[in-house]
Amino acid sequence: MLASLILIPLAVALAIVVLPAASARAAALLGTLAAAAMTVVALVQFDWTQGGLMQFLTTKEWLPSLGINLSFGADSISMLMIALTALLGPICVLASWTAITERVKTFYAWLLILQAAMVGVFVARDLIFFYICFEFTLIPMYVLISLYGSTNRKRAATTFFLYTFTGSVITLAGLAYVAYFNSTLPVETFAGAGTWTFDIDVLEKAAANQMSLSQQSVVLLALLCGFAVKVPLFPVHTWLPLAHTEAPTAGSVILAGVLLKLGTYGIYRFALGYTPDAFVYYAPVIATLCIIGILYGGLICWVQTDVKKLVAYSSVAHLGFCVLGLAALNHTGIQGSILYMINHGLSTGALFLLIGFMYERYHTRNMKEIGGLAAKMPIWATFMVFFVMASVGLPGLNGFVSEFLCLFGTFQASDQWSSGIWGSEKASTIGATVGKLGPWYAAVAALGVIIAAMYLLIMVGKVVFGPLKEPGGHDAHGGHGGGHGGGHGGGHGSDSHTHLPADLTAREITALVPLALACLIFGVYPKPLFDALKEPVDDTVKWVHKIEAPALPEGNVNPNMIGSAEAVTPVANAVSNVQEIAR
Amino acid sequence: MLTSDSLLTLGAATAAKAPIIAGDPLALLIPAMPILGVIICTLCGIFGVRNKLPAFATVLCLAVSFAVTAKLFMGHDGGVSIATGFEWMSLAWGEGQGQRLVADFSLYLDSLTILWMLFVTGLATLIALYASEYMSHDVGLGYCRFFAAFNLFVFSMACLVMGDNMLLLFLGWEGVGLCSYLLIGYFYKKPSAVAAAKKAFIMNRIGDVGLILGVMLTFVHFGSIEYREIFAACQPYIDLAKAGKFNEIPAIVQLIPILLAVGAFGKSAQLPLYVWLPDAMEGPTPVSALIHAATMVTAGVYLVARTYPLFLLSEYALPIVAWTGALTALVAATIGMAQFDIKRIMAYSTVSQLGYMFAGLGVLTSTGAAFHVVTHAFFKALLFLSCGAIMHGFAGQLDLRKLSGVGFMKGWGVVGLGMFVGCMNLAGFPFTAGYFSKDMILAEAFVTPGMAPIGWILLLTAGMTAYYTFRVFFRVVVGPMHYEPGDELHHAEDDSHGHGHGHHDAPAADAAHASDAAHGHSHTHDDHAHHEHGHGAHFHPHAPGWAINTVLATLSVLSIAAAGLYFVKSPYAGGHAHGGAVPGMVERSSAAFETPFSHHGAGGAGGESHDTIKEGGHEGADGKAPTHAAAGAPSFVPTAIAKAHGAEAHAGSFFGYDPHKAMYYVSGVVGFVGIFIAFILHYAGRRTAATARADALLPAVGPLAGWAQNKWYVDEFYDFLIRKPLWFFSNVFYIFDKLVIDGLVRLVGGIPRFIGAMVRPTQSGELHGYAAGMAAGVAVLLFLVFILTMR
Amino acid sequence: MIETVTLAQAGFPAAMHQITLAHYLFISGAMFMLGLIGFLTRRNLIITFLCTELMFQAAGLALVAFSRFHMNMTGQSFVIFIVTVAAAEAAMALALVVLLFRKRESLDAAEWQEMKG
Amino acid sequence: MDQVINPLALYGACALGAIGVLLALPRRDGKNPQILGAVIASLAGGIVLLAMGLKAGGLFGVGYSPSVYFYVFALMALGASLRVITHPRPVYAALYFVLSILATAGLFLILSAEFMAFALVIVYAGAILITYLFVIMLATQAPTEDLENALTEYDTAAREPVIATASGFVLLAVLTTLMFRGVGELPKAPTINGQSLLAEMPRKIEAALLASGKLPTGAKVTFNSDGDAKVDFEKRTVEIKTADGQLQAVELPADLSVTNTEMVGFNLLRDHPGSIEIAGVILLMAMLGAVVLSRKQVQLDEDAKERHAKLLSAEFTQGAETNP
Repeated sequence: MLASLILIPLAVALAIVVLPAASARAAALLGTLAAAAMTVVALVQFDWTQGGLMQFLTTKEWLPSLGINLSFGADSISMLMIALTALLGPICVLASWTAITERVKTFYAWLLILQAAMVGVFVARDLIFFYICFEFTLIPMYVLISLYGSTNRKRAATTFFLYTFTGSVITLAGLAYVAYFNSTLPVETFAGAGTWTFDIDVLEKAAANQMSLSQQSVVLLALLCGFAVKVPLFPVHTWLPLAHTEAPTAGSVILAGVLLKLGTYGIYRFALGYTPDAFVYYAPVIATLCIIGILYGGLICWVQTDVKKLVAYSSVAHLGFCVLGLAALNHTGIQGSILYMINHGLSTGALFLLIGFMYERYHTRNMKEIGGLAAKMPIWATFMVFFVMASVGLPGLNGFVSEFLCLFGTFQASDQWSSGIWGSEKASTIGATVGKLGPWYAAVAALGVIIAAMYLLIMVGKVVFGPLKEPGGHDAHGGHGGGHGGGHGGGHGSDSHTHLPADLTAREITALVPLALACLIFGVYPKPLFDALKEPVDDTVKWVHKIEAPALPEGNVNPNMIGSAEAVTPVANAVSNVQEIAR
Repeated sequence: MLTSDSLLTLGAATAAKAPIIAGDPLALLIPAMPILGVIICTLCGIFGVRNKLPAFATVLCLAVSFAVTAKLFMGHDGGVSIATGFEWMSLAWGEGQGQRLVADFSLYLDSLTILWMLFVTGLATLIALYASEYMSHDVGLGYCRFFAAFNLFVFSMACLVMGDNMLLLFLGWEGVGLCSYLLIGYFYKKPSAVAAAKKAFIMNRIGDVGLILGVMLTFVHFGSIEYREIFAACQPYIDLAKAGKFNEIPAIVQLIPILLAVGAFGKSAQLPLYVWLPDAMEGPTPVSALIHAATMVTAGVYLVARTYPLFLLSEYALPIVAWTGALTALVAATIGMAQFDIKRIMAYSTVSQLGYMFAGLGVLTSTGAAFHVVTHAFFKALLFLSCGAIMHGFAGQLDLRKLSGVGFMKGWGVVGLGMFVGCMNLAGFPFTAGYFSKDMILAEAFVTPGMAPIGWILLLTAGMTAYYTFRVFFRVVVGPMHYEPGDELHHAEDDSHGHGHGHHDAPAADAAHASDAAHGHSHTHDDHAHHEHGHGAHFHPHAPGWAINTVLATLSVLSIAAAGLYFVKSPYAGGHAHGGAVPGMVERSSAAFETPFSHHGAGGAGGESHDTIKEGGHEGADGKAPTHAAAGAPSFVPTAIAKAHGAEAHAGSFFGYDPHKAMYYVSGVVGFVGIFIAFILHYAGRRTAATARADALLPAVGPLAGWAQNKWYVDEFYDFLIRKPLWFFSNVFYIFDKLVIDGLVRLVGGIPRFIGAMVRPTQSGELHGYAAGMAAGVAVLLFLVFILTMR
Repeated sequence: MIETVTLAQAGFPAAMHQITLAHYLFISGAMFMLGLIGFLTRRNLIITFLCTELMFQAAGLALVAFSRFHMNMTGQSFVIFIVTVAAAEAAMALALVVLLFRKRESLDAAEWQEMKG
Repeated sequence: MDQVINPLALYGACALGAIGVLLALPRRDGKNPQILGAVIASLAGGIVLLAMGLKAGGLFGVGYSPSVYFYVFALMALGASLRVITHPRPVYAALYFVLSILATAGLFLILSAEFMAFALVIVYAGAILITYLFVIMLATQAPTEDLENALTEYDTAAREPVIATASGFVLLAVLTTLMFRGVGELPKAPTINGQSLLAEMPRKIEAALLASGKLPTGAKVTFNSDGDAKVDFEKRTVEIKTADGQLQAVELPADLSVTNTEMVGFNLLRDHPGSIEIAGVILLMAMLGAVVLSRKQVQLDEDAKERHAKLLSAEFTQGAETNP
């Protein structure tokens, strides 16, 4: 089931290479739609009542002598991220329909390979497989940026690649250390200890339960080196604006929609899973970085003139909220953070799409050259305002749900609530949770909400509203009112090869509508998501805070990450296999 | 190992859950109908409907909402009920209290809610009708856009008012902000409109952050954000507050209302966040009337009234509210006196009146504040719509120096009358609705101990209000007939004309407008720019049509009739009649000083429970006397006041008289004086539209008039103090980002590059060079082995 | 002293009777070294490649000698592969040489310094 | 090492050889001591071989003709190699290379690797070197009439001969020292019974038995489950099944042995089948690559164009001068 989600895009990528170039985009569309359909099947088959349980578990031996397996499995969080990936797939193809005219086969093939790799990250239950997929996302992205990007693409691609690669190599070292650590444990510690294995669950137990705080801290630092770059957190974010600005539309959408989430997903899975003690200890530091990112990124957005760069920097701010929620380490925060991953993918992805559509028509993204497009492109403008509002965090749209929960989680998470200036013992703060953040963090981070409204609305005010201004002297005074129908519009530039109508085409609208619907539905009725995430997030919170669940027959085995006694079996089997092989 | 409960949650679950009384599910129609309207308007937009269908669909939908509200009102027994919708943001992370965040889409129905919804839906229906004519020049996409946003606004307002939890309120809160943004920026080609919309949204956001932090704090402390649970949970604190033991109420609790107040100040345009509201007049006039005068801006008042029990818990919250309100009232009135744009004058008067309402809340007359909200909603809507009719008819002319005697022109009688009724109300002319509601607040300011300065400020403001209101009236409605057409804003805004030079290729579809819009003038907002264009002579103002006139007439009647509310008895069984129907409704809700659950426990039997409210209260001899229904007050006011209050039931006085009685006369006189000054300065002896006697006085006040006209330079002050530094820092950050952070990264990346550059010359590119290097390397390695293995 | 292995087993005539492995290795080494010197000193591209073939041969000789020494046929199998690689290399290299010659009309290796750093 | 050769002798010979090779390398200036160099180099090689032969005691041993052949082939190989790297004319160098291959093939024969010997001759001398010759013909400038014997500059001038020779001979000295030092410590070679392969060739056994008449008519060699003949190597017998189904052991013919070719074949195809495939693919790729590369139409760069233009104009002017 899960393997097919990886294999379908790969197979289609192969087919695209073989087929003639003319049919490449149709094949890509069909392929992504097939993957999406398969994802729907998986979503239906998934048992949502047991969201915390790793389902569809399959394990195949790969390199038994090293304890490496091909093992897949997904809990509800993985499923949601897969769904997001599958949704963005066809949308990216649609968005590139006319934008990509050269080396079409290469483009779509890499796009599909990228999708396969991203799904692989979310379904991997083996560390090495995870890492391979994690790294393999770089190559397609590198190709997409360096071949199909804007003027400065080479540098952007190289920066992107080196930046993220350098970070994740350190992550690999950290993960390898965990595997090594596990192999040095006495065999009787728990099932799977003392063997050379890369099973995520086994290593999680080894790292979280057996490592000392200092060991965990080192591992956490190593993990953050890779994941924080990917997210990106504050001091290591400079690759993002460059990469986003230079990437083709589809690349930007994927980058914002899913690739950045690999970082947060990694932090959730590994930083919280493997190094809970260290994460709890360093949560204030991480939260501070997030908050700096929120304010700093937001303020930088303000002075941008390139629309795409603005949205890119806004990702820095937004992802700050996301990781802030994780650092809160309570139910609300983590749930909000996971929802943020999805919601940011939807709304920012859509914004990049819209900017891409605009760029395809005007060949500029400079806010000084372009403005008042609402007059020319009312549908585009409507979508733009809609997604900007989703991005700003307007209640009723998806952004609010996650943003509020992240902030709220941060607000709650303080051990100081029952002491100090907040009150006496009499002040029953029954809504608070343990944690090291608290209201000050939330209050400062909330300023980011104001700043977000500021820069996004200024952008809207310049690009969407205001007097019509088009590059190349074609402003309103030149006599181009709204009366031009289709056929004229975008192609003012001499190099224009696209003959797009002034406003969005049916294809482009088709690409946007699913995102808009998702934004609206998740904003108005997020309950299914809450229900789906409740169990895994509860488990994570208990795991992080080392709360013993009611006694289980497995003894020391933590039920959270595996789900229940039945689910232990395949993992344990895999482990025993590994043990036998190792001897 | 800790157990789940003790670790995840600090503190223990205590309060029991308040009972839920299921409300009439019909109530869900109230927000649902506007959503239907949004859908219809959107579909109209998609299918390119080019008639007034969206408008009439909107009117119909809103009328149904209003009818449902009225039905609820009829069948309401004064109790609290909750109409359950669906789960919105509800998640739980434990079993105990405080481990469930419940924010469902459910409606909280009590008298306050119904009161608010009555005038919101009612006014919205009327104004939609008005707008159907007012916006007729935009029939088509713009029309659909307008009415979709209009519907969305009513929906948001319904969520705001009727939501049974603070998060749903926040949804409505931001939702109205969005609609306000969209509607202010309706004429999106006008940079000033776009800027105003942006400003409104951002300013509101600042308040919203305060609000949302308040919501969070509420949850952290009370473990819930549902009103009924909060009110139930804060009962013990109210007892403490009654006893004046504020130091026993935790600081965290006392902080909640202050945070909420920040939100209220933002939405209701109070100091220091009021600057967006006057700019918001860039929107179409119906929007100004509905959103920026009657309904949305009173959301702050609603919030304070709704969470009044929380406000009573803080020593400082209500005084802050009172002082903010009073100062806002005064500042806005001074600015209003110096403006020339009549719509702006109305805007500042709105700010000023909102200040009144806050002051009322602050001086413990939530009933008076609510009453003022209702009366103000009617007469201010009337005023705005009248201004809008003038603006519509005179091609966007709003300068009171260029219009005169409008009320006597042919076909403008209803407008003139509407202006008159509105001005009378706003000025507080005796026996108008505005007079009664204003008096309630004024009197209570003098009654409440320590709040007398506020009373004086408000009294001064009342006089100024009367002056600037009638300044408009005397300049515009009466006097010698004269007009200069405006710059035809709404034509310039039309899609087909771009910014003026578009007439030579005006598309056929808009030919109807193209014919009377063929002027090559600029679209700037310059007040003096139009004589030269020479089209004034050809201009004929078009008098309002049936829809506008009907609405104006209806509103005039309603504004006058609103005074009657003061004399009508409370609609609820067992209710008392102090202050009339509106206060009667208010005090059955949380805006009174008891939580509704404390005396409506099982609903219904409210008769005797009112004793708690009236306890210690002023015994108004007759029903007309504006008794402070809030007379439980003294025990609720902050400690300082309470101490001064001592055993006295009634400390405040107005020169020894009972303020309630005195105010009748005093405010009446003040109103008269204001009107009289306006008459002298702006009507008597005025021959032209442009000048009046008042101009002669200008040198006397020195630069003050200019400063006031420039809004005391508050915008510039903010710009200098906040925006400029932030902008500077943003630029610094960007440069920092590019140079330092990216630079550091590149420096690290540059080290290998440098090393590479150093050793690069060794790569000669010659085949033999490499081969020789390889051979030499092997030789060296082997030689090393040779040396090392030598024995 | 190296054991002069008696290769009395069937199939192996006793040829390595007194000629030791060292003899062959010396020949191989000397040949390799000559190839190397040629590779380094000659500037004609064809000769250069010829020299690499010489080195290949030297390696092949050593392999066969060791194969004989250990009586393991894999050594000889590897010579097959060496010949294969040599052939492939020759084909490619010569094609390149032709290409390069057409471009510059010269076989001087020093003409080609494009990889200069 | 001392048992193989005296180190001093070795190093001395290396130094001598280096001088010889250095002298033998082609030079620009007319003073061409190539012959002297060749002699010195041969001397050096001869010294080493002589020394080693003396140590082994086999050079002048009686009745060991293979030893003589070894020295002959060795000298031929080294001499030809020296000529390959020193001859200024590529064609001759290639031909000398053929000679060195033939000598090497001879050495292979002495090592009883007859398959390899012939394979080497066929593939190298027959195929590869012919290609070289073709390319040499193809890629050599046509000699102009007046300078028929002129050599190109890059063929006549060795590049940094001193350094190359020095490093080469240092390498050789160190290498041989290490080799001689190391091989002595090799473990004793495992004796693999080449005969064991016999079991895998039941048909061959059957044919040999038939030829020697030891196989009754209708009898067949029996197989085990792997398809191997049931050979008892101790007794040198093989199990056969007579026509009437009786099993009996038959002695193998004395001359029945496994040839070198068979052994190589088994080794290649049984032990390294994948490598064979890969080698085939490599060859195919090389072929394709060669085709692609040499097909490509080359754009002449500026220098070449200029040269061509000059050449053409020279011809033209010549023609113009001669015509009238």
